[in-house]
Amino acid sequence: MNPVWLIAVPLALAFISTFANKISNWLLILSAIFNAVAGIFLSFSSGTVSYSIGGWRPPFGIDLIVTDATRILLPVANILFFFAVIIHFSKKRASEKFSVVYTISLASLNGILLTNDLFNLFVFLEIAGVAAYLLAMTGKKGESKVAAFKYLLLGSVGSLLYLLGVAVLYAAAGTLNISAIATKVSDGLLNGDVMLVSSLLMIAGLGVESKLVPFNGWVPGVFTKSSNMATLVLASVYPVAMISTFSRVILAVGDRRALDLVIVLGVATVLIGEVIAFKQRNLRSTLAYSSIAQSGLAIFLVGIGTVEALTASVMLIINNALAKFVLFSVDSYTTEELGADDLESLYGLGRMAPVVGLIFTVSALSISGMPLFFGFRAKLLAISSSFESLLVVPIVILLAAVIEITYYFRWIFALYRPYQGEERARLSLPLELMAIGVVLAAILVFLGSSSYETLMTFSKAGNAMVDAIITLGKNLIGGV
Amino acid sequence: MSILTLLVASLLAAPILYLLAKFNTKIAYGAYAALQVFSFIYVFFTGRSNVSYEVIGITERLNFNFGITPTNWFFASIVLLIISMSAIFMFPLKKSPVKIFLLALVSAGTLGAVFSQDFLTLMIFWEISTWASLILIIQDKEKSPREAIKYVTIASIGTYSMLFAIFYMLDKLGSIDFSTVATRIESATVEVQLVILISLGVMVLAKMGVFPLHIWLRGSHSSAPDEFSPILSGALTKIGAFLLFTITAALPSFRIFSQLPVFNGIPMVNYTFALLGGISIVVGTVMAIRMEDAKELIAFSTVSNSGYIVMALSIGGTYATAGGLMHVLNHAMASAAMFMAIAAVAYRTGTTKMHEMGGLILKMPVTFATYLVAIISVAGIPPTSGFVSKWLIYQQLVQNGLPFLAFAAFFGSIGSFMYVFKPLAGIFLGQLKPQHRNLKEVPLVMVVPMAILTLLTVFWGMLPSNAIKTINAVTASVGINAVEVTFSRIVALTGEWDSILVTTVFAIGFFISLFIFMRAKKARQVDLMDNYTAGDFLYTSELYHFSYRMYRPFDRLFEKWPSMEDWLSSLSDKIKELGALLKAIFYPANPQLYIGLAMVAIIGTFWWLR
Amino acid sequence: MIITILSAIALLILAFAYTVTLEGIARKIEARIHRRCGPPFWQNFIDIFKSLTKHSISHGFIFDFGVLMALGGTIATVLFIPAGNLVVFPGLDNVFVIIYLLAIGLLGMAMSAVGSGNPNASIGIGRALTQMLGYELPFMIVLLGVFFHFRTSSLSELAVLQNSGGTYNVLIMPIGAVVGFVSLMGMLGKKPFDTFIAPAEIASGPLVEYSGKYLGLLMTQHAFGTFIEIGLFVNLFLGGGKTIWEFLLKFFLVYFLAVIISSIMPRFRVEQAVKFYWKWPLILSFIQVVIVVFIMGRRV
Amino acid sequence: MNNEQTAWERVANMLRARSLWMLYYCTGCGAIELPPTMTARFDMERFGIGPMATPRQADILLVTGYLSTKTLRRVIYSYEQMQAPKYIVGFGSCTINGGIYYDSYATINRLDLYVPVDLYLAGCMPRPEAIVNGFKNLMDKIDQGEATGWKDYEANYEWYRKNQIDALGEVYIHDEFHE
Repeated sequence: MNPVWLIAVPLALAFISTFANKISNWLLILSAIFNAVAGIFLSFSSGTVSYSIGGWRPPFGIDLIVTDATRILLPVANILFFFAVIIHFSKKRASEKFSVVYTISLASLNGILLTNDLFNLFVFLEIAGVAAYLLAMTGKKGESKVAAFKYLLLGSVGSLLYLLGVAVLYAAAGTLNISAIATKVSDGLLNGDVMLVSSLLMIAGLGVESKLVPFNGWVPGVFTKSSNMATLVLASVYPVAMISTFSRVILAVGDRRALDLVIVLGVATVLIGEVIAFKQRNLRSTLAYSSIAQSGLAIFLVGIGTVEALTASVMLIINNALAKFVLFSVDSYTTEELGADDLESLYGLGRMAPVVGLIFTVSALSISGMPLFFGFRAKLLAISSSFESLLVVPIVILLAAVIEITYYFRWIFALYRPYQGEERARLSLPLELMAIGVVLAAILVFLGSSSYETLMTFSKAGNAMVDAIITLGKNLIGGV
Repeated sequence: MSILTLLVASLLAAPILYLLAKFNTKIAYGAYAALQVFSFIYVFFTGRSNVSYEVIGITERLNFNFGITPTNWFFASIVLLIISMSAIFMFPLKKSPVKIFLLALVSAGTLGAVFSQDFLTLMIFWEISTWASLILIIQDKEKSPREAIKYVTIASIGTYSMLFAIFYMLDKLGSIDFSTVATRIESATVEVQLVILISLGVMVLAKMGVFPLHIWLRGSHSSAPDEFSPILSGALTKIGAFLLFTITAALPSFRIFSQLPVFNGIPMVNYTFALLGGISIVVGTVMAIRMEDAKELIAFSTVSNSGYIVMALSIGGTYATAGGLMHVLNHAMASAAMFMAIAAVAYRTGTTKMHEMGGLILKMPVTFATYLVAIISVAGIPPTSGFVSKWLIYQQLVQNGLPFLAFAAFFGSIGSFMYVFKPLAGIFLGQLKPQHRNLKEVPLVMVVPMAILTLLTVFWGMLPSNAIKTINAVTASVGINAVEVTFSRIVALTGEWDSILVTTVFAIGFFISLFIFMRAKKARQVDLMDNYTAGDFLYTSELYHFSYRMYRPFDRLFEKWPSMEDWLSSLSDKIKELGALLKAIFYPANPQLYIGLAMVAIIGTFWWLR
Repeated sequence: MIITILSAIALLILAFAYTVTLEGIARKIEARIHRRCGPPFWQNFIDIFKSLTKHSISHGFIFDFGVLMALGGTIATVLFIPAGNLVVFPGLDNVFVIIYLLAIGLLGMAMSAVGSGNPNASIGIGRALTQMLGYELPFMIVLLGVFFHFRTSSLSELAVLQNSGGTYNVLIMPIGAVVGFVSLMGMLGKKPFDTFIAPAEIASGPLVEYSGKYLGLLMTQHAFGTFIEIGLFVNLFLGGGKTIWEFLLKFFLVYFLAVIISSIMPRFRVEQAVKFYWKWPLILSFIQVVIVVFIMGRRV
Repeated sequence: MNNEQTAWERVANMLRARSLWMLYYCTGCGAIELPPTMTARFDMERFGIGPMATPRQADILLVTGYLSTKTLRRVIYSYEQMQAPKYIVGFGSCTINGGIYYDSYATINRLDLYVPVDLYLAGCMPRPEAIVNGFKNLMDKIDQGEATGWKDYEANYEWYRKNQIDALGEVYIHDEFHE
C-alpha cells in the first residue's frame, strides 16, 4: 500500500467536511479508523521503502519514506489518535466545530512522520502547528486563548527558524531531500559553519514542537488550559511525530557538533521538567512538566546517536505516548467527575474506582521506570547507552529519575489514601475509557515483562533511525 | 526440584493466593505459611552441602543467574526463617487478599534476591520485594502514605545507584556476574573500581537504612502492618547485608583498594563505609532512646544494628567478617522477635505507644519472655547469640586499633541497654492499666514462632560454635580465614571465652542466690498498687506508671541537635523552591521572553560550538 | 576440677568478706572526715544479715526473679576476676565477657526494680542507664588501647604481663588510668555520680520497694559488684598482684581513694554527669588511645 | 509477756538491735532535733542507726511531733508498709498527750491508741542526748526481745482498727481526693 493514502484520505475527508459540517464528526471517525487500520497494515512489512510522489524521482521530487522506525511509530500515533477520538465522541457533547481541525491534524501528523523532504516537512509542520494552535484554544476559559496565542507566537517563530535553516541548507546542498543531503553530509561535502548554522536553526525550530528547553514555553499553558480532548492529542499523539522527526532530521542533516548541544539541552530539559513537576500540586500540570521531561529524555539520546540510544529513544517515545494517554484521560475524567485534580481531591479515588486506580498506577509506574513495566526497559537502555557520553549525564538522568519516582508515587499514594471530605457519588467509569485504559496498561506490562526477542522490534527501529535514511540516500545518489 | 522451581512456585503463588483469599482468606494464609515453612525447610536442609548454579537467559548479554553457594545458603536460611516464622505468626491478624498477594510477592522477590549470582538478578528480585513491600506498608495505617513516600525516594536512590553500577560494570568490565566481576575488577582502573563499589554501596546504605539514608526506617517500619514489620526489619534489610558481603568480601575490595590511603589496615573506601556504619549506630541509638512508640524505637534500633553490620563487614578481616555475619543472624532473629512481641501486644491492646500500656508481664508471659530474650540479645549479653557477634567485632576493632569506630560500637552497645529497656519497662513491667485487666496471652499460633525464635537465640548464645562453624564455611568460600572454635570455646586474637562455662557459671550463681532466697523468710505477695507513695494514697495506676519520656535528662542533651528526620522534607522543599525558580526563568508569563530566551540560546550555542 | 571449685568458693568468700569489711571501713573513714566516730567496721555485715532475717514483701514474679538474676549474674562475674594468684579460670577471664556478664546483674536489677511498679524506681533505673552510657564509653575506649598494647583481653594475662614487664599500666598509660579511675567512680555509684540513688529526692531510686531479704541480697550484690569493678581496675592498671595479699592491698588503696574523693563531693545531675563524662574523660581517653595506637604501638 | 526466745531469734534480735534504720515521719517541729543527733556532735551512726528513704527498708518509724487526723492516716499507712520486725518511736510530748494543741478538734492526742508505740521520747522537744538515750533503751529492748509492738499490732488488730476508725471515720469513696 502506498502510504500517501494515510495523508490523502484524512485531507480529502477534511476537505469534504468543511462543506458538510453535519457529518464532520463521522468523517473524523472514518479517517481515524482508516488511518489506524492502514497504520497497522503498513507495519506488517519491513525494510526501508521510498515512495515518490507525482512521478518525480526522489532527489528531485518529493518522496515518502517508510522505515522500520516508521512502522512502529506510525501505527502507535494513529491508534492513539483513534482512541482519543473514541473517548471524545462517546461523550456526545463533542463540538462539531473542531472536527475538521482534528482531521487535518491527523493528516499533517502522518505527513510529518512519512515525508523525506525538508520543505515538505515544513509545510506539514505548519499545518500541524496551525491545527495545534486551534486545538489549544478549545479550552472553556479565556486562559486557553492566551495560552494558544503564546503557542502561536512561539510556533511561528520556530517555523520561521526552521525554514531559515532549510533555506541555508538548500543553498549549500542544492537539494531538499533529506536522504540526499544526509549523503552529502556524511561525505563531508558541505561547509562546517553552514551546517552548524542550519542545524542550530533547525534544532531551535523543531525544538519548539519537541518541547526542548528553552523553546517550550508554551507547553504548561496549553496542556493545562486546553480542552481535554485537545490535550490528549497534543500530549500523546503529537510528541510521537514531533520527537521522532526531530531525531530523524537532526541525525540525518545535522552537524556533529550540534549533537553536543542536543545532549545538553535534552539533559537540561529532563532536569528542569522533573524539578518543576515535583513542585506541582495539580495533576495536569504535573503531567505537563513530566511530558517536558520525558521528551527531554528521548531527545538527549539523539545526541548520543548510537543504535542503542535511538532504540531507547523510540521506546521512551512510545512508553510516554501510551502512558501519558492513560494519565491524561484519567486526569480529564477526574476533572470532569470531581471538578478538580489537585492532590487532596484525588484522595480515595483508587479505592472508589479500582480500575481507574489500576490503570493510573500502571501508567505512572511505567513512566517513572519501575521494573516489570515498559518504562523500566526503556530507561534501562537509556541509562546504559548514556554511558557513551560524559559520566555526569547518566548521573543527572538518575537523579531526575529519583525525583520523578517520588512525585509519581505521591500521586499514586494520594489515589489510595482514605478520603475524608463530604460524601461523593459513586463514580461511573465510561466503558470505552476503561477498555482503552486497560488495553494500554496491559501493553505496558506486556512489553515490560516480555522477552528480549519482542523488544528486537524496537532495536530494528533504532537501527533504522540511524541507518535507513542515509542508506537510502546512498542508493538515490547512486541512482543518479 | 531446584531453586528455580521453588522461585517460580513462589512467584506464581502470589496471584493464586490472591484468588484463593478472595474465596477464603484463612485457607490462603494457611497455604502461604505452609509454602514459606516448606521453602525454609527445603532450603535449609538441601542447600547446606551442595553448590549448584542455574541460569535463565533474558537477553543475549544478560541472564538470570541463580546459585546455591554457602553465602547464598546462609543468607537464604536466615531470611526464610524470618519469613516463615512471620508467616505463621500473622495468622490471627487482620487478613486481606491484597496483603497476601503482596506478602507472597515480597517472599518470592526475597527468595530470588538471596539466590542471585549476578547483580541484575539481585536487583530485579530485590526491587520486586521492595515495591511490593512499599504497597504493603500503606495498607493498614493512616499516616503510612506520607511515610512511604520517604521509603520510595530513598529506595529509588538506591535502585538507580545500583542500576548505574550495573551498567557501568557492563560497560567497563563486560560482566555483572559476581564471580566474573570479582576477577575482572582487579585489573580495572581505580576510578572504575571506586565508581562501582561506591554506587553499589549507596544501594546497601539505602536498603539497610544506614546513615545518611536511614530516614525512611522510622516511618516505614512503624507504620507498616504489624505482621509485616518483622519481615521488613528481619529479612528485607538483610539482603542489603548480602550485597555488602558480596562487594566487600566476594569482590576483593581490600586488595583492590590497597593502593589508596590505608588507615590501620583498612582502605579508605571501606573505612568510609565503616564510619557511616558507625555514625548510624550512634544516630540510631540516640534516636531510639528518644522514641515513645515501641515500633519506632525498634525501627531505630534496626538503624543502629544495620550500622553494626555495615561497620563489621566493611572493616573486614577474620573476626569482623564472622562477627558481621553472626550479627546478621542474630539481629534478624532479635528484631523479628521484638517486632513480633510488639505486634502481639498491639494485637491485644490495639496500641504501640509504650506509655499507654504497662504491667502486661503476667497477662502475656510468653510475649514477655520473647521480648526479654530478644533484648538481651540486642544488648549483647552473654547467654544469647548477640554477645558472640559483638565480641567478634570488638576483637577486630582491637586488632586494627580503631578507636573512633570502637567508640560507635561501644556507644551502640551500651546505649542499646537504654532503648531496649524502655519498652520492657513501659509495656511489660510497672502498673497494669485497668482497661488491660482482662487481657489474655496471644493464641498459640502466634506464640509458637516467637518461642522458636527465642529458643534459637538462646541456643546460639550457649553454643555459638555451631553458628560460627557455618559462618566459617561461608567466609572460607570467599577466601577469608576461619575463626578458631572448639565445641564451647571461641578463640580470637586477644583471648578466648567459653560459652558453656559462662552459662554454667551464671547458672551456679543463680542457684546460690536462689538458695539464699529460699532459706530466708518467705515474702508476702502484695499488689502492685501497694507501693511506697510517701504516705499518699493511690488508686489510679496510670499516675504511677513512669514510662513516658523515661530518659528525659538524656533527651535534653540532644534536643538542640539537627534532626535528620527533617532532612528529606527540607530537601523536598528545596527542590520545590528550585522548581519555582526554574519556572520563573524558563516559563515566564510573556511570550516575548521565551523568544528572547530562545534567541539567546541559539546565538550563545553558535559561539560555543563554533 | 576440684581445685577450680575450691578456688571458686574461696574467691566468693574472699570477695564477700573483704568487700563488706571495706564498705564498713569506708563508712568509718567517711565518718572521720565528718569528724564523727562512725559505726564499727563490721556494721555492714550486721546490716546485711539483719536484712536477711526480716520479713519482706514481693511485687510478683519479676520482682523476685530480677533480684536472683542480679545476684546470680554478679556472682558469676566475680568468678572471672583474678585476685592475685587466686585465678579461677585462667585465660578465660576475658574483659568483654566480664563487662557484659556484669550487665546481666544490672538488667536483672533494673527489671526487678521497675517490676515493683514504683515510679521512683523507674526514674532511678533511667538515670542509672543514662549514667552508664556516660562512664562506660571512656572506660571502654581506654580498654581498647590496653588490649591493643598488650594483645590480650584476658584479665589474668594482663596482670601477669604487667608484672613481668616491670611497670604497671598506670605508668605506661597514665592518662588512661586517670580516665579509668573517673569511670570507676561512676561504676561504683560514688558521689558525685550517685544521682540514681538520691535518697532524699527519689527515695533511693531502684531500691525503693525492697525490704528484708531482697535488700540483703541486693546489698550482697552491691558488694560483689564493687569487688568486680575495683578488681577490674586493679588488674588492668595496677598489675593485679603476684600474691593475693598484694592484690588486696592495691584493692584497698583504690577503694580508699575513691571513698576519700566521694566523701567531699556534691552530686551531679544525671545529664551533667553524662556531659562531664563525654567531655574530659572521653577526650582524654581518645588522646590516650591515639597515643597507644599510633605512637607507642604494640608491646614487643 | 512471753520472753523466751530461740537461739536463732536471739541472734536475729542481736543483729536487729545493732542495725536500726529509721524512717522519720516529720509531722512536726521535732525533726529539727534529728540533724544534730546524726551529725558530728552526737553521731547516731556509731550505734548503727541511720536514716532510710522508704518504709520498706526501715525498722523504726519515728513520729516526730503532733499528729492531726490527716497525718495519722498517713502514719498508719506508712507503718503498714513497713516490714516486721518494726518499731515505732513517739517523739516529743505531742505524741503522748497532744502537746500544746491538745484541744484542737483535729489533733490526735495519744498515738498508741492507733499504732503500737515501742518507745516514747518525752519533752518538748527532747534534746539530742535524750534521743540517743532513748535509742539506747530501744536497742536494749530489742536485744532482749521485748520490743514486740509489731506483734501486738497483729494480735490486736481489731482493736487498733476500731480506734483508727473512731478517730478518722470510714472512707467510702476510694480515690486520690477523698482519703
